[in-house]
Amino acid sequence: MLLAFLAAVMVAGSAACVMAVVALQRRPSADLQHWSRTVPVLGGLEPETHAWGRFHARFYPMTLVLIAFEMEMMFMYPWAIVYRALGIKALVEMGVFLVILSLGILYAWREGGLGWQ
Amino acid sequence: MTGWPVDVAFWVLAVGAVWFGWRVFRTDSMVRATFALLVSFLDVGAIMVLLLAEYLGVALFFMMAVEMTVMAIFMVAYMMNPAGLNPMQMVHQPRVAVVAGVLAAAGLAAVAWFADLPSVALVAPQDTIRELGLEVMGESMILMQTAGITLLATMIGAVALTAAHGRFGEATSGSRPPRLDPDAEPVEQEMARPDPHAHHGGHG
Amino acid sequence: MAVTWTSAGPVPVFVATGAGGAAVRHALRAADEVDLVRSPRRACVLLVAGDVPTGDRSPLLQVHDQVPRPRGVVAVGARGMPAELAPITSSLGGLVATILEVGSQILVGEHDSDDVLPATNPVEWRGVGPNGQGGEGMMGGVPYGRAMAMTAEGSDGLTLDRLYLTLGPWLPGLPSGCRLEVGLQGDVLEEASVAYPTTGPTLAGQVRVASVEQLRARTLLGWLADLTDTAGLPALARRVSRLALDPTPEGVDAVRRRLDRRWGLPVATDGVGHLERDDVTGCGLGWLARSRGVDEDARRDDRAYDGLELAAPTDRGGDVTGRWRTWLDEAAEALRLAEAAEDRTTDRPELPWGSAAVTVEDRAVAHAALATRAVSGAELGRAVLTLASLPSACDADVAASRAEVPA
Amino acid sequence: MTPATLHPLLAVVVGGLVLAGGAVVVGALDAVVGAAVAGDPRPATAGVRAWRRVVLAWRRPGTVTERPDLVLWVVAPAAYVGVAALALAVLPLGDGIAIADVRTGIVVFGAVEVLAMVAVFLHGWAANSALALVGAYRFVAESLSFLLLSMFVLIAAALPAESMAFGEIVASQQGLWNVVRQPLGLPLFTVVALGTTFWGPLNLPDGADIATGTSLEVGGPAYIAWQVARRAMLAVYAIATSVVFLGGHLGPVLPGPVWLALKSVVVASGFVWLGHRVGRVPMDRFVRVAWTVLLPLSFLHLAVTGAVVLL
Amino acid sequence: MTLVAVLVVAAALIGVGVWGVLSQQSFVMVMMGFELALNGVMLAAAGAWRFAAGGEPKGQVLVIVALFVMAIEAAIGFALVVAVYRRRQADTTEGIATMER
Repeated sequence: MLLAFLAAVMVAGSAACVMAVVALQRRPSADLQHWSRTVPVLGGLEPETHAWGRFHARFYPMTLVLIAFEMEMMFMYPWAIVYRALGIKALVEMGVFLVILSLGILYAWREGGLGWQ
Repeated sequence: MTGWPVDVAFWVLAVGAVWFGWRVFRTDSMVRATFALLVSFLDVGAIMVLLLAEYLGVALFFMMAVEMTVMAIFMVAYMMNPAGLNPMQMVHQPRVAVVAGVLAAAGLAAVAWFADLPSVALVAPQDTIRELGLEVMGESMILMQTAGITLLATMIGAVALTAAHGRFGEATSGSRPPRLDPDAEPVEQEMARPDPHAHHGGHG
Repeated sequence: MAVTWTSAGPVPVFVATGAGGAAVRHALRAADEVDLVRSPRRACVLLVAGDVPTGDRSPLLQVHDQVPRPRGVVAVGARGMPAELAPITSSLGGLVATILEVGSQILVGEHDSDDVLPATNPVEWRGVGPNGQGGEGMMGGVPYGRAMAMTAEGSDGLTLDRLYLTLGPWLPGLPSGCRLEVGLQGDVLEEASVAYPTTGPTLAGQVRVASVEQLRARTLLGWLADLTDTAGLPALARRVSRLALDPTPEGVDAVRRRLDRRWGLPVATDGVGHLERDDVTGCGLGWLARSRGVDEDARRDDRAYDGLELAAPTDRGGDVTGRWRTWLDEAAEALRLAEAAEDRTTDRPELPWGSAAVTVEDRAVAHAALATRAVSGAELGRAVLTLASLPSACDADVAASRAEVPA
Repeated sequence: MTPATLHPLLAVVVGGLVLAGGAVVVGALDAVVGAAVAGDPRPATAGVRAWRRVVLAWRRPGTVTERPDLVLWVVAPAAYVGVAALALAVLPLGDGIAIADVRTGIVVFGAVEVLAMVAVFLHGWAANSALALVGAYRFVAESLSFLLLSMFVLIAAALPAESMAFGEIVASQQGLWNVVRQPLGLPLFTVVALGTTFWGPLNLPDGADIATGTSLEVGGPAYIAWQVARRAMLAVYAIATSVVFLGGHLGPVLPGPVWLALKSVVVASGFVWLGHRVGRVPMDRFVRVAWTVLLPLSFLHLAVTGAVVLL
Repeated sequence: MTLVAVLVVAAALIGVGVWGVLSQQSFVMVMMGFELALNGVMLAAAGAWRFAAGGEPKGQVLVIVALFVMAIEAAIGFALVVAVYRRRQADTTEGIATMER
């Protein structure tokens, strides 16, 4: 098993390294570059401020619902393996679990937490 | 694969985990800080794979990547100067904190070093995930359903707390932003939307 | 050796379309040897097509400098080019050949266009402040030459940073010369103000009905091509652009079949940029009023159209989908009218973008007010798509019609 | 324990070849299908032009903005293609041929999706440019919305196999392919595939409406890196779709890898065709539909699959 | 790789986390410190499961519980950050301390 993971990591690592080298090709340093070439693109006019700031992500309630909801995955993956062996019992138990969690999504949806405010 | 390659991998990952964990608090950019923490988690996940807790290690990748991305969103949204364009130190009691950190680490490490820890080797490494499945469907069933209820409460709480317009009116009604000087009286805030009930729900 | 390899393209070109340059954009979109890129960062050649309004000259210089060096500038029918640029001028016919030649010269380093704007930020920041990064404290100063955004209360009650930006006048996706000034909080336009060019093409004197109707078909299909591109369908946009250059009734039907299906363009445009009937009436934008079923059409009273059986307008709903459906309807009808009109002429034509009785300035003001209302408070993507569905006469293909008008 | 695993060094060669080949094939397919949809006079030559485009862009200079986060800007495409390679590693490429057909295959695949989200976010963040930043946040919203679909679809596929390894998932389709047994799975997984690769209707982070968003400030070799990484990821998703729904390497007469390649090319053609025919979904609508329509559908999918497995 | 080695690394992670929790002013940064400490706890649990508990499934469940704690802490923590920010435009721990005013 560890050998398999080693192989996977080596494949991923070498692919990433190749891409990093490609992405670095002839990449000028911002300090040495002619300034007017480095102004962020907006279609001809300069921005007044840096773009980096307190970004107002309108979908943040959805992210909170998600981090709570996705925890159920921790149980679902092992459940999937023993599902066939345990049969109806596993179906019912996971069904109850998912119904409980779905109530949370229903609530979020009713409160308008799944969209742009 | 056993023996020294595992040891080398372990120590590389261990140093990575601690180093990136330390970088979290030493970098100005909130995005870099968050994803440094993610790298620390990924290192620990990889160590778990080395410990033959294959499922837990890989699941840690999964869970933490989501959580850290959400963390990044909140960090960027609610921290002044989130990209660290101006260097900053938002710390208090730095010396106490360092001492406490070192003491905690040293104490726990000493316990680990000197305690007489039991040693029971892994029995059936090929069945770990299946065993976990049987456990959560069997003896830990109650735990799982309790977790479900807790997560439901978490979701409801999170949505209710973040909602701008609850069923009981504006979330901000009656609130006043503080002065920059922590001892000053809060300023009177102009309400963006006129709220006829604003004077009832005041906290000020 | 290198020249033969590079001389076949495709050359990445960033097109800056001024007034009346739309046909060039469509011709290049349809050409195999040229790639229209949406960012100057990926361009090799900056192509200026059509007239450059006075106020848009210095933004053009900025775009020029954003094209990586070595780079080239080619101009087609461009009046009012900034004096700082020395473009290679070309005719529409020889344009692709010129671009290929310039492109291959650029790739072997034999052609370049110097930077125009300053080499260093005019804002002094180096060495200023405690760490020399130009800032002070947490949010103060000008770190790295630019201030940091300040907070403003958003529509959902959260007080977070608001970016004040002007998109355009040379941003692909927006109508030519259109500027979108925004107070952007996250991806929502908490504040918005749209401006359209106050200059634009007109058709004066006696014109042939057939050429006005041809112009209508070409213009509306050209608008549709740009909208399709912005809606994420570049291949279909290529098809529509080709049709806009040489419209045929069969071509319009073919395009309608491909775009107007449940899983086609409506996915992007349904429910986007809704406009009420009151908003669109009396703005001097005839097609827009007709898209809501309001019969605002100078052709009704035009004797030149007697007996040509002008169809009554249908209300297509106020969203972007409704607008491009109206374009397709009107383009198809225009081709029929052009066929039937024979040698008729008129002196007060209903132009593709609106009545000739309304001045360009008045129309620009009304157009901008309406567009501002439509995009205020919208998500950025929806806003851009809405503007793409409200193009102006600057994106009309007028040059060809002028030639056909009898003296 | 697990099926035959390639030696790590051989794995690097095989994985690299499949990724690079996949990216080339997807690039050519996209160009040719696009040319056919556009009605270009010479659609067959479009694939060649796509290749020339890469070579010409390679010769162009790289770009920077005033004050970017250069480290993260380079990490982004590297991480994106790295996780694509990780996903490829857990997929069986033939009978008993896999780089790493680990027991936790579908969990690794899930991790790949979220790490890809991180990579795209960083790509947009690093430029310090407004429209790129909007693109970055768009992808987070998009990705978090389709994440659960992917999990449910893959878990449904694991139920009959009683294993999270993709090799076992293929083996469980010996009698009947999952595309028949689990009909809702393929369309739901297509949403995930187009989403993760931000392709066609789901190209929200790099959408034309925000002037190509996270890629706005990127030119030259770095842009090639980004686009190649995306195409490699789409190729991996085409392979994964074949593995999960079309029986992977199963098939008569021809060797397994050939079957897998054929199926993957068909799937990839479908993906790029959708990309050229379906307009880009508005951001807020996608999030709403993903949570209120697609997520309940994936619940239904899981329930039906679960019931069928027990019958 | 022994149990002691794993526990020492876990202790180091917990130490860094404690330092972060105590020294940071920003609420979200405090949460990061907390998560880092939990990261160490999970590592210790996994190490104990592997070397000291003979692969007892409950050991894995313990790690999952730690993950749960982290998720719930994150969700409620972020929600609190939003709620506090809505009222006070502050994100520091001192800002929360002034809530009662």
